[in-house]
Amino acid sequence: MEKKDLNEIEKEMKLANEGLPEKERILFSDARPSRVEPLNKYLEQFVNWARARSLWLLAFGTGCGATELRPLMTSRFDVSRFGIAGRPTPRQASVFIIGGYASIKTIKRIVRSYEQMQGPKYVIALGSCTINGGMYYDSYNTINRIDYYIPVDTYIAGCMPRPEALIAGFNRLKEKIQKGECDGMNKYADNFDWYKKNQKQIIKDWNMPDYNW
Amino acid sequence: MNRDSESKYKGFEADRSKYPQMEKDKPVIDLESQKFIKTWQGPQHPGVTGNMSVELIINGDEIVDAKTHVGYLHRGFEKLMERRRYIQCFPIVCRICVPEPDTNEYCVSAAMEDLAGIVVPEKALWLRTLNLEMSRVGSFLMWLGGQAGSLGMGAISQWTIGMRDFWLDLFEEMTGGRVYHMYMIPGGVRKDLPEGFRDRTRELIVRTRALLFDIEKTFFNNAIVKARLKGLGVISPEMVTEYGIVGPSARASGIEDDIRINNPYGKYAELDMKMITSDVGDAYARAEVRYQELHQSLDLISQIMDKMPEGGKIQAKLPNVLHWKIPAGQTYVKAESTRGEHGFYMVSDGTKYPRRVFARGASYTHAISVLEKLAVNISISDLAALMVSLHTCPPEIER
Amino acid sequence: MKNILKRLNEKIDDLVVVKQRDDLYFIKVKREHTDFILRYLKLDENFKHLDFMQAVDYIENNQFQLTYMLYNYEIKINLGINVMIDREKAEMDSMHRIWPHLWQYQREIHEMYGINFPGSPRVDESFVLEGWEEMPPMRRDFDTLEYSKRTFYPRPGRSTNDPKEYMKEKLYHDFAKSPKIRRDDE
Amino acid sequence: MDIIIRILYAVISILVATVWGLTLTGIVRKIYARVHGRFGPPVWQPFLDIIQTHSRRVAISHGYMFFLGPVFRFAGGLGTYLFIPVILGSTVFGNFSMGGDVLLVMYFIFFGQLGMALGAGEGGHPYSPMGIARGLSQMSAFEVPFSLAIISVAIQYHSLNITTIVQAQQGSILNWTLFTNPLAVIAAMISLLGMNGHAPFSIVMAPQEIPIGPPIEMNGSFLGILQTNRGLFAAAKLILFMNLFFGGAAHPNILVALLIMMIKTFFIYMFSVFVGASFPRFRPEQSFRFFLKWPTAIGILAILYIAYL
Repeated sequence: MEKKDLNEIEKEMKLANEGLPEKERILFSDARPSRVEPLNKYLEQFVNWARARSLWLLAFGTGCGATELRPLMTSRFDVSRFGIAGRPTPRQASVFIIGGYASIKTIKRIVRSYEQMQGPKYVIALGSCTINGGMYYDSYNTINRIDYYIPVDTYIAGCMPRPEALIAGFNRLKEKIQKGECDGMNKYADNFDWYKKNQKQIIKDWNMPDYNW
Repeated sequence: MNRDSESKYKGFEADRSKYPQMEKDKPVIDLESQKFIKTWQGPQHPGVTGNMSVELIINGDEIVDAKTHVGYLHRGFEKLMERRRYIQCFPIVCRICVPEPDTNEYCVSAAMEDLAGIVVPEKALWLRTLNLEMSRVGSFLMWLGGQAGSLGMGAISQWTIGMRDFWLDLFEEMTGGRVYHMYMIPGGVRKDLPEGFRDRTRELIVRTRALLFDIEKTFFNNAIVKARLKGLGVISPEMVTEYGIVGPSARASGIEDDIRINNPYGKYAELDMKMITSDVGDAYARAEVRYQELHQSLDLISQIMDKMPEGGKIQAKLPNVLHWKIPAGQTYVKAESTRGEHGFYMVSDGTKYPRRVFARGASYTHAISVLEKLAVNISISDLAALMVSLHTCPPEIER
Repeated sequence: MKNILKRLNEKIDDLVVVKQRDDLYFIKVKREHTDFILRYLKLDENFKHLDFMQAVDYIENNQFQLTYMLYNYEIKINLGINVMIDREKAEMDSMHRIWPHLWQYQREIHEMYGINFPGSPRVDESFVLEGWEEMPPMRRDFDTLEYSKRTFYPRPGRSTNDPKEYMKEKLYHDFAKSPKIRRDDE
Repeated sequence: MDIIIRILYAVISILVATVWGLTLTGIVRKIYARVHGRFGPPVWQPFLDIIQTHSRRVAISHGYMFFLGPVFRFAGGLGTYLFIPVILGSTVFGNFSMGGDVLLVMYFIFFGQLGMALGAGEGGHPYSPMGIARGLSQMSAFEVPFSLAIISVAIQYHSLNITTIVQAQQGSILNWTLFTNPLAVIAAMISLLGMNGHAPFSIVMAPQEIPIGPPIEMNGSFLGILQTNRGLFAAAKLILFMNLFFGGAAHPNILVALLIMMIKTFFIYMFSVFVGASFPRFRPEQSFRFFLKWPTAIGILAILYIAYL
């Protein structure tokens, strides 16, 4: 993606704790995300092997796609065979599934949850609506491309994608993790200003810290 | 199903006798005094149905104030339909309610037929009724799993959702779609049943009944389930009419309100079914009513399988739907979804585009007014169970 | 139902009745009569259940049409009440005292159409939109496609065809010399 | 030199217990999955989870006490385990059993929860204090029948030393406390349900109510430590119950003795799994009331039965 001019972004970027007294500043975080380098070669390979076999989904059904997650987690297509389990809190989850279209009110929560997840974190985007808007391309309340707001590792097309497609997408994500290609966390840290700019363009009432550290 | 009830009707105003003090029917809650915590249940919370959130002010484990926030799933369907032609509307309406899309399809097709004066052939009506009942079965199974899961009984939800998946397979045979079907078009349905569909459906009905037999033993006769659900979220008959409560939630309070019987549509007039009501009005009564309606839906499906004619036209003759002008007028078509009355209000102005389409979901009042009222003075442990027992479905609130 | 309409006609003058179906009637009343009519229908004619209340935007004759849909459990008939209000200073009396859940619809209409309901509880809270700065989105003169193009980042490559032109070039280009197929219903 | 040998033995026995506890957790997950009609995760899934949690690149902390929480918890698990003789008469697995270690073990079972309370409260999420309140209240509830059962057993064997208690049960299967003092065993097994935290007593980590309770803010290595401790602590509890009520594990061949230990602990755990797979969750106050009603009465009866009969 093309990099924007940094200093003009700096002008329009404003941290949530600006203009607050010192003792309230600490309530918000103004720490920018920093890039974390992977471990040395063989250790990283081993760790990636373990990460790919223990994927923890964030239990956040952001859209229609959450409907097909239920058959996926339950007895018909049982993905816990592959070490995929749901975690109810973003602090512990490592995979974020964007279940279809994301309305403006949801993208705010998506950004918060994504930033609260501890890296390395992976994002799977379900459905056509996350790729190009799908059948909501002309809606005033749903975004068109999710990858302008958070980095995406794997897309699963379809409306709505079948559980088999979801399993295929999970396998694709596993391969990418084992190859060490899923580096969305560092990608987010590198293009932080660009992502923030895109997010702030649609999230009008920005009443949260710029980085939910 | 008249269980001798220990339910006490609380009247309209929630019982705030304990906490907090009321001043001119407003609770005095100051978060500065260390008595209250403000938490959000949802949108990122396993205990909410779908993608909605409830803003709670709790005192210990007791909820003293609740406020529902919706809009996380708002796609602006009504605006989108205003700039789509009539035939382009029906692929998107089924997205309005995810677990039970066919009611939307039926309502929008029936509204167009009502405005344009199209007569639907017999076979198409049978197929529509069959499709609606099958979608009711799927949604009820999903609800049963949710009700058990909200009480922490994971096994039941695994069983029911696994069984619902076989019903989705039947949908796939019938319509080609697994979750979203786009089966009913104005003037009829898209295609006829495949070969041997009736036998497979009968065999699946037998399997579903066998599963429900287990569930009745493990869930409905479970002492802990009764201890948790009885007396939770009592809805009084007066409250039903005042708050616009419909469907099983109204029937569990003794109001005989079933659109399939009161205002029959499709082929429901030719099927024999009886109104299932209870007089208790708490969450357990709602669960029992829904459970019996699940059996009723299975029974209706087998009736349809017996009574439905083999061949026949499945589509009425339509004009060229791409520039199809519907005469001006307004209508309101409603159908009985698993949550209650699901209606479409369509206004046409004689052009190729509808002037206004409004989808009335049953959760609209259930999830906001009723939930905010019933959630007061219950333990935070019961909020998920209460939400599921009202069977709220967020996407049909905000469309 | 006829008796109910007759009694209604005695109550107020120039009552316009449209029968859409056997179980669906529409009446058009004036704005000042609405409160009285709703109370009368709910209490005396026991149209106890309110299905919904919604608004329609008639921009060409500069009016909003509000629709209250009532239902009667005894005679099992829906009755829709249409009220035309002015579009410039869009304002309507709040009926939330008649049905306790009516404030939700009024809140939604206030947000989606910008119609004011003075005295309605929580009418100024945001219902589905958060930080909305444009005009109310459900008004006819709000172009959602243009707003979407302007705000979000459309992925290049999406081509939308006008169905009429598209089908004409795809299907009907040789319609004249295509053989006539008799449909079974002719 | 002796101290080094002791440390080496302790490390070995801790490793064995942790691995066995984690394997047991995996087996239990598999059994739950079979009840659900699924295949379920592989048995070694807990180990993979621990590697994955420890290998997070970022781990966010909320202050010093936040560090101490998992450490205290793990210390509680270690303390619980290190004073329980796993295998009677073994030098490696004998651990540091001494006179009065039953009281020490009961203290350590409490200790971990208290430390966890300190640490999780630091996280600042409103759900963690709620979970802590539930956990501590439920613990004090099920401690009542448990301590009554322990007192009854102590009166029965005139000792507070686990080794002595196990020795007294040797010989024939009829010498087990299960048969000599059944009331105490019933009370203790009911409190084991609450100790293991399966349904209907899974109110601490109830995902639908307070996801997921105290460790909601724990991430990365903190969670890894907690999961390791979960394995060790489960093993310690089960071994304690095996020693007190089911005759312990004693055999001249240490491998056979370990096998006996595994089989017995497995079946003791199966009891709480059997209950947990077939019941929904209690409301918190219902759970407290439950423990303070019948199990307490049974425990008192057990004391009377031992003391006066």
